Amino acid sequence: MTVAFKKPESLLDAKTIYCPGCGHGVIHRLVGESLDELSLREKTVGIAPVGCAVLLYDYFNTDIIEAPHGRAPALATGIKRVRSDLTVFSYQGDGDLASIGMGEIMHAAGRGENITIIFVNNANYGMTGGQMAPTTLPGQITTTTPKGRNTAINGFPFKMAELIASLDAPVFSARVKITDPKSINKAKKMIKYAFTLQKENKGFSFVEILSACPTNWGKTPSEAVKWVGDAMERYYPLGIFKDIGGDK
Amino acid sequence: MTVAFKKPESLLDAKTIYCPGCGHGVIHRLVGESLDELSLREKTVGIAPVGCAVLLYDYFNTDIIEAPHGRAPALATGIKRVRSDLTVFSYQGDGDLASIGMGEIMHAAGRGENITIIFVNNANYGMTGGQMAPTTLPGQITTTTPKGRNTAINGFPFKMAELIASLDAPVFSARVKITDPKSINKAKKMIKYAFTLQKENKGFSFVEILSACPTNWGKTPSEAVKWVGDAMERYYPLGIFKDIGGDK
Amino acid sequence: MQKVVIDIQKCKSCGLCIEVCPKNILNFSSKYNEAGYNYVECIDDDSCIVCKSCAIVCPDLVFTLYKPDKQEVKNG
Amino acid sequence: MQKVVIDIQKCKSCGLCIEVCPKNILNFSSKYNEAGYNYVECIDDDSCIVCKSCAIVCPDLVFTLYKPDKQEVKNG
Amino acid sequence: MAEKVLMKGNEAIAEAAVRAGLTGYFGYPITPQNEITAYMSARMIELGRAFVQAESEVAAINMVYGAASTGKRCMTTSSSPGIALMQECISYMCGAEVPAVIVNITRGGPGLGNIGPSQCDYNQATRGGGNGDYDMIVYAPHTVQEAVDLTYRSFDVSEKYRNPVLILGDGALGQMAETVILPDFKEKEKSDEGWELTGAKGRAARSIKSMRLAEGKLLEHNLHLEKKSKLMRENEVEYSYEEGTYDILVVAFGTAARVAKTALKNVKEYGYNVGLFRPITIYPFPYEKLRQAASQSEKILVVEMNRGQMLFDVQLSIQNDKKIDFLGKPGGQTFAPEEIENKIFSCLK
Amino acid sequence: MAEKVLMKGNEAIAEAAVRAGLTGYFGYPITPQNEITAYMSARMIELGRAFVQAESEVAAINMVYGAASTGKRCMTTSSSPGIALMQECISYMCGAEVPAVIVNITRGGPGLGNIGPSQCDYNQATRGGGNGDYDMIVYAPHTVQEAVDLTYRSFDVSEKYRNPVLILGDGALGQMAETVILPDFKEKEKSDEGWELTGAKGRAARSIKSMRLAEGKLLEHNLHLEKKSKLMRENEVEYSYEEGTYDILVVAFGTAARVAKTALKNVKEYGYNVGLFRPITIYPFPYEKLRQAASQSEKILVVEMNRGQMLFDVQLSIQNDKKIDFLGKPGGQTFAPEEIENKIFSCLK
Amino acid sequence: MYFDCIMAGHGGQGILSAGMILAQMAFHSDLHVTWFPSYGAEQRGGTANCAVVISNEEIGSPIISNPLYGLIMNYPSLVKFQPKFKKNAKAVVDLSLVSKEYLTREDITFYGVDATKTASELGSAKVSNMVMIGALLKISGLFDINVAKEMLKLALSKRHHNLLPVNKEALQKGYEFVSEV
Amino acid sequence: MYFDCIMAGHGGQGILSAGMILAQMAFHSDLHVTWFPSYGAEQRGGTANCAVVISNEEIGSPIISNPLYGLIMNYPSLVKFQPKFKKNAKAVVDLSLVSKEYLTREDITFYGVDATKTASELGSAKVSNMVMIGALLKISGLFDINVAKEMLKLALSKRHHNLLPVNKEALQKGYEFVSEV
Ligand SMILES: Cc1ncc(C[n+]2csc(CCOP(=O)(O)OP(=O)(O)O)c2C)c(N)n1
Ligand SMILES: Cc1ncc(C[n+]2csc(CCOP(=O)(O)OP(=O)(O)O)c2C)c(N)n1
Ligand code: SF4
Ligand code: SF4
Ligand code: SF4
Ligand code: SF4
Ligand code: SF4
Ligand code: SF4
Ligand SMILES: [Mg+2]
Ligand SMILES: [Mg+2]
Repeated sequence: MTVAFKKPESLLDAKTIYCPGCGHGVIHRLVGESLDELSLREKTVGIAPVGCAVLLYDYFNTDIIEAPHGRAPALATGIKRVRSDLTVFSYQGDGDLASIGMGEIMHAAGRGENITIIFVNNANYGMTGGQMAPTTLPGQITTTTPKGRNTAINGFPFKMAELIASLDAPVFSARVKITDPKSINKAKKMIKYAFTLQKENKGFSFVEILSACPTNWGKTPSEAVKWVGDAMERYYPLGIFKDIGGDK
Repeated sequence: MTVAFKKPESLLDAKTIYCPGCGHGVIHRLVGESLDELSLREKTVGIAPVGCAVLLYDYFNTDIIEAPHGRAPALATGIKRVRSDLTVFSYQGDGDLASIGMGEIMHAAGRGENITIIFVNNANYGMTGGQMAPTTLPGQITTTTPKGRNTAINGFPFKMAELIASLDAPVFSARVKITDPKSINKAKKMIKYAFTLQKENKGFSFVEILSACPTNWGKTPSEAVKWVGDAMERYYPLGIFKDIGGDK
Repeated sequence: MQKVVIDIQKCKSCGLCIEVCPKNILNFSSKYNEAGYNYVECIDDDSCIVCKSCAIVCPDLVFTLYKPDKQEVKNG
Repeated sequence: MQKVVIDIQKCKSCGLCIEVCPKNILNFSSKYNEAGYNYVECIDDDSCIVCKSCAIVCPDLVFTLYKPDKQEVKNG
Repeated sequence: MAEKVLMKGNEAIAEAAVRAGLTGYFGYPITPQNEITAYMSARMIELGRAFVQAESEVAAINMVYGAASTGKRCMTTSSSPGIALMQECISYMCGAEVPAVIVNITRGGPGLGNIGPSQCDYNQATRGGGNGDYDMIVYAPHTVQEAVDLTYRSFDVSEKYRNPVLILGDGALGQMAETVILPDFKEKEKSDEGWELTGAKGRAARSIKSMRLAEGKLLEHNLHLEKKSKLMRENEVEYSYEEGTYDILVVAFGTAARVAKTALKNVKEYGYNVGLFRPITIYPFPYEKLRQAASQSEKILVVEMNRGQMLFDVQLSIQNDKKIDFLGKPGGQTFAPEEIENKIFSCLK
Repeated sequence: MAEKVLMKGNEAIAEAAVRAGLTGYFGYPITPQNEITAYMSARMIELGRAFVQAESEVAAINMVYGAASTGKRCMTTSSSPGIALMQECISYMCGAEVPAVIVNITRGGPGLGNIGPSQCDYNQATRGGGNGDYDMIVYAPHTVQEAVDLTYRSFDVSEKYRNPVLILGDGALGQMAETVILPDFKEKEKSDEGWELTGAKGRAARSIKSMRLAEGKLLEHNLHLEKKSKLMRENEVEYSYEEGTYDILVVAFGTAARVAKTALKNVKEYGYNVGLFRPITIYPFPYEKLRQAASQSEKILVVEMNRGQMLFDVQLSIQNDKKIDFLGKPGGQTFAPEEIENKIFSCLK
Repeated sequence: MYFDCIMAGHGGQGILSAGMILAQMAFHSDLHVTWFPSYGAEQRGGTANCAVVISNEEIGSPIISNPLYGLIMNYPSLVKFQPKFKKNAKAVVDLSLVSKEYLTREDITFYGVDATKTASELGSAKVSNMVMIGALLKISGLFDINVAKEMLKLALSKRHHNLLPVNKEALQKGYEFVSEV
Repeated sequence: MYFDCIMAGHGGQGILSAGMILAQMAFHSDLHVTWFPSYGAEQRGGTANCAVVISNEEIGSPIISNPLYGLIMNYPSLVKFQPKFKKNAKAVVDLSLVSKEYLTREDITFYGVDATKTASELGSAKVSNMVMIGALLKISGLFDINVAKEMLKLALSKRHHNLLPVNKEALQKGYEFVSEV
């Protein structure tokens, strides 16, 4: 018998605090596997967001620093600028990255920092109990949009992968989902590619991952995963929006 | 004899602190004339930035509030939400709007606030003595890019009019220049149109104005104006990037 | 030796693996783990084709999977 | 009555109006205003065609312009 | 119309503000005050008033600054790190003299800390982390009822001084449900006071600003602000204290004070003579009254859910450190009454 | 290699940091400290070190937090409102125990205020506007030379305590040029202390964080931080004071102290017996020493370019308000020596 | 009169509303009462709890480190709170979900009721919390069971009034079936 | 020994560097010196000024509210600083740019020199500031003119050393031509 599947070395053997069916767990694994496969674990610093993934350091077997809410790209910039030999990634939720952290992500992208952003879009603020996020879908009910997100009052969701792709400096921006083995494997490919670009000093890479938050969506894990591939994917098309990794 | 040209009522009869040949003066006038022509002066609240235009209240004959650096769109949101009958505009420089204020402008735009943004792009921080702005051109020398903006280190400029246009909510986004009577008249048309949209409750309107800062560019007023129409316009194409004012 | 090794203490009973298993060999146990979840068990290890689907969708790294070496398969 | 009225105290001597006047009738005075600028003056009001170019490019609202009524023009 | 209900502190604060005539609420989610934002998202919209979930705390307070500049009653609420982010704008609002109400439902710090009840933002609230000289009246309620009453009044007080007012609660106050009598709706629109930005119709244009560049103007402005602070210190001091001569006088505010009450009750049962001095305003701090009260007691015990912050004000007041003892718990958690009792007993020895 | 030069305060501070081994500078323009950022934009790049003009002060301090977490010497500089915006992250850095140096070249406040020299951020610096219990060593230099010396040392001190250190200057200090002797370059790389994030090679993964969710952990952490603060208070107090028995002892820091020196010299010429107590660290404040010094003087005069902030610390120290008088100037401007002289004379009466 | 109780279980069991119903009963009896829920990230991983304090005097802390009464509806909650109870405390446990062998502390009295099963039998799994409350009323004597049933009307929000009968029945069953373990 | 001076003019006149050159002279004479420029928005609208204090003792304030000496190179600067001079102060004015009629204070002594014109005649409009410094040295006796000329080498940055001769000449002319108004 040979091992066909096991925990990547870049993750710790830990129980997470995530809810049943939460997408964060899968994404952790994909990042961990990518670091393993690129032999980056021992020279990586990851940046935990403020959000459900705040305890990243309890789950990752790499050095981790906790950022104030939304500021992970600024920390990443700081680390990379003084230690360009380190692999630096931020792991951020949609509230963290697209709401309070809009300035920091846009500017890290605008500067073309040689870092990798793992952006977990679960269409709400998970950690604080399910408020509207900048990515909450029109009509979606959250604790702060009790009658559903009304675009006339709450505005429209941000499509971050496209926004980042529209800037000059980033080399890679893509959106993936993690609803089934096939899409998860594809997501893994994109994440690994993003880290590969960083390893090759190509510049700023950004992967947006559509992810389930069953608890706050009031859905079972299975319903939630379906909603990702259904309602969310309809609003947030999957794909690679920019890839100049080869040309640079 | 009839008056062919005079100070608009929406401006005060004041000497400004602006340097000789500075674009701010012209832009003030265009805003003032627009307010006059739309009979909005008496129901307007303008928002002064932190930047050379911070003394807006000394020059405008409308109610004015001074925002902390970069936050004018948040103030505008607050004002408009509790007094939707008022005409609300922010007047912001490129450091103010595109650097520290990136989060606020993106989110006010994303929400589609029914406000008007007058965005003065002079490719540097005027008030603080000519540092690099997010809009500083590649190669441009400033006090913080003594060898010229190096895109490998300092990243690429933001094209704000295009960025805003790429969002779902805004109704109007355009870029103009103010280098000669013709372009100034055109700029005026755009500014007036932006206010018209607000008056008709159409939503978020954004006008980016390429403007001279002779002092910090180390140019004479005439050279500076030429540089706007030359180097700046080459990087920042003029035009209307979004206009759904008719459809909404 | 088993192909499907389940770390029952990590399972949160989300059921995603059960849905995705092509051989329908995963099911909820009637027992609860320390965290209070009725965890998943493999009811027919032999039928497992080691397609890894369960492990790939599982958010909690519950699965470790082993593939029989060619030799073993032959000896099946 | 003059067509071109110049508020000399506001002029900052940037010269933009001078460059743009199609009739070349604007020029720097040899005198300085309170702020220390040698301000602009119109050296030939009669030739002014009230094209407004000067006023439009002037950043400092130095100009007020008057158009002769048709009557006046006729009476020239 | 006063209503007696069982209500969560956070929601009760929100409803009190609504009844005080709140026109604009701007907030950003953060535990342990999320219920306020959630409550407002339904309540304000239902009443046709403004609710905006801001993109950040910085944006939220700046929306308040803008909205309140029109003379409308506005509010934001947050918790510790969120309040830290508001410091620049709070300083602007004090400088520009714009009234508004800010609520801090404090959690454990520093940094991300935890989400438990804490009093570790006393310094932030009373000394300010914004730049420059400024003061804010800070109320520190210890029950849901008091939170409601103070929130309701704070709008008037903030307008009286044209200055923001801060309500300093904590996770326990915000999360617990308690019996509360809700006040009546204030209906009257307030009149124009001459500073509000409402459009320059039939009057000169107005401006609201914190900058004073011209020579001597900032000095003048700060002396004006100091005068207002003096008035606050003269008129707005509030505290709760039962006159007496005590072996030990406990000084505590907010949730620490309510736990201290239980502890004191228990200690009194042993026949000891102990009392409580509870500042209700922590700025202005009741220096005078506490000095007088302290002069009649043997020993002063300051009890705070932090490392000792109000302690400085108590020391400033009493000017005799030897008399003062301190019990702190800086863990983002409340005291158990026994902890306070034990400390009192050890002081009594 | 020590060099004597005539240099602007801002540039001298920058060069001192460079010579102390600064590896990363992150800053955002603001008057009156723009020369630091401008200087660094050339100097750091020339030396192959990191310079980033951040998009905001919030980003700048967070870049410092990130970069400094690798163990490299990092710094940001700003002025009052910019420092206000950094409060949340400063609280995080104190909680997460990351050393770095922050410079505040103070301007007039509150809000946008003006750009003149001021001392109105004393409270912000010493009491903090970040959330939670934390302390920072704060140096208040009064000459360009002292600014250079303290900046140079502050990196060592911040690493000793794994805590940010603040240099509190003002527009006068930053803008003026003065003679200064620049220190030598520190060349030695510091060794790994066991906390730096450098990649988990050959060791267990490390984490840097301010959150402590598990029960009791935040309490434990804060008691640990308190222990560090206690060490700071025991070991890092600095002041300048000439022992003596004075009719009037002036207490002043930074630029106010240097103007006071001139005033005192002039007053002494009239034969009066007057002295100066100048705290160099304002946190930890020299409570003990000042108490002792004050006990030998008739009257204490606190002189500050603000509305009276250090005043509280002086009161805490002396515990006898009657002895203390105050001269403040909260206008974003320095004193003229005569103003202080006049006040001294009126106190002498 | 002083009563405090910790109630704990997993998210879907209606722990917080059970506590709130008890608090409402006290409120309508004009007693002092505080209700304090677990909140924030604590709630993730599926557990929820709340503390209810009822007294005829002003209540100090709404948070109780060492409860007098307990209402335990799953195993992780037992693990968390068993060590915390005051000596001589009384705790009701849902025996459908927690097996007796784990009730190890000897200085407190455990009571059991098959709440989840009973509720299912009543046709509504959701009322297991009311079964537990019924049991708690019995062992604590806090309110008369009939008074409690009457107060349910006031404690339940109007839109749940159609569920009054089944809730009353659940209360009754818990009251009847509870017994010392 | 104590000397202080305010120097003011418009941006292009090299006011700040004139002040810095004076400060450098003091620095190289091992005197205490502070140089304090106008900064920030103050500078906009084209005016610039700096304060130079030189002393053989430690210097208190680098900012001088009531200067002893003045060096005034345009009309707005005169307007700004004329009221501020100490009684009996001495101020040099560039008579090319400021007409005598505006020198109204009678309790201070004004000195004039045609600095701008003189500089133009020397072939470099840029050295008008040095003409003014020359004049200031004369009326203040701060440094011997020949010593000052020698120190110019140390005060000017290397890349300007080709301009040493014309600067020295400017110093000399200012020194010679200045006279009481
Ligand atoms: C300055 C600040 N503001 C607000 C919060 C509260 N907060 C914690 S997590 C969070 C949002 C989390 O949402 P998201 O980033 O989408 O992550 P998720 O939990 O959904 O993965 C917020 C607002 C905070 N900790 N700090
Ligand atoms: C929080 C804060 N940071 C920095 C500053 C300093 N500052 C004043 S104006 C300005 C930038 C001005 O540039 P821009 O917005 O482009 O306006 P301009 O002067 O060019 O018109 C800065 C950084 C400040 N006042 N407040
Ligand atoms: S709240 Fe949502 S995002 Fe957070 S752990 Fe639970 S399911 Fe995941
Ligand atoms: S510095 Fe530039 S933007 Fe500012 S007033 Fe002068 S020319 Fe205009
Ligand atoms: S590996 Fe495939 S077949 Fe085997 S248990 Fe998992 S999903 Fe089923
Ligand atoms: S996917 Fe994982 S956590 Fe979910 S039920 Fe299966 S084994 Fe358990
Ligand atoms: S109106 Fe036209 S012609 Fe007349 S002065 Fe102005 S630019 Fe010249
Ligand atoms: S454009 Fe205006 S300011 Fe410039 S020179 Fe002409 S009149 Fe003067
Ligand atoms: Mg999210
Ligand atoms: Mg600009």
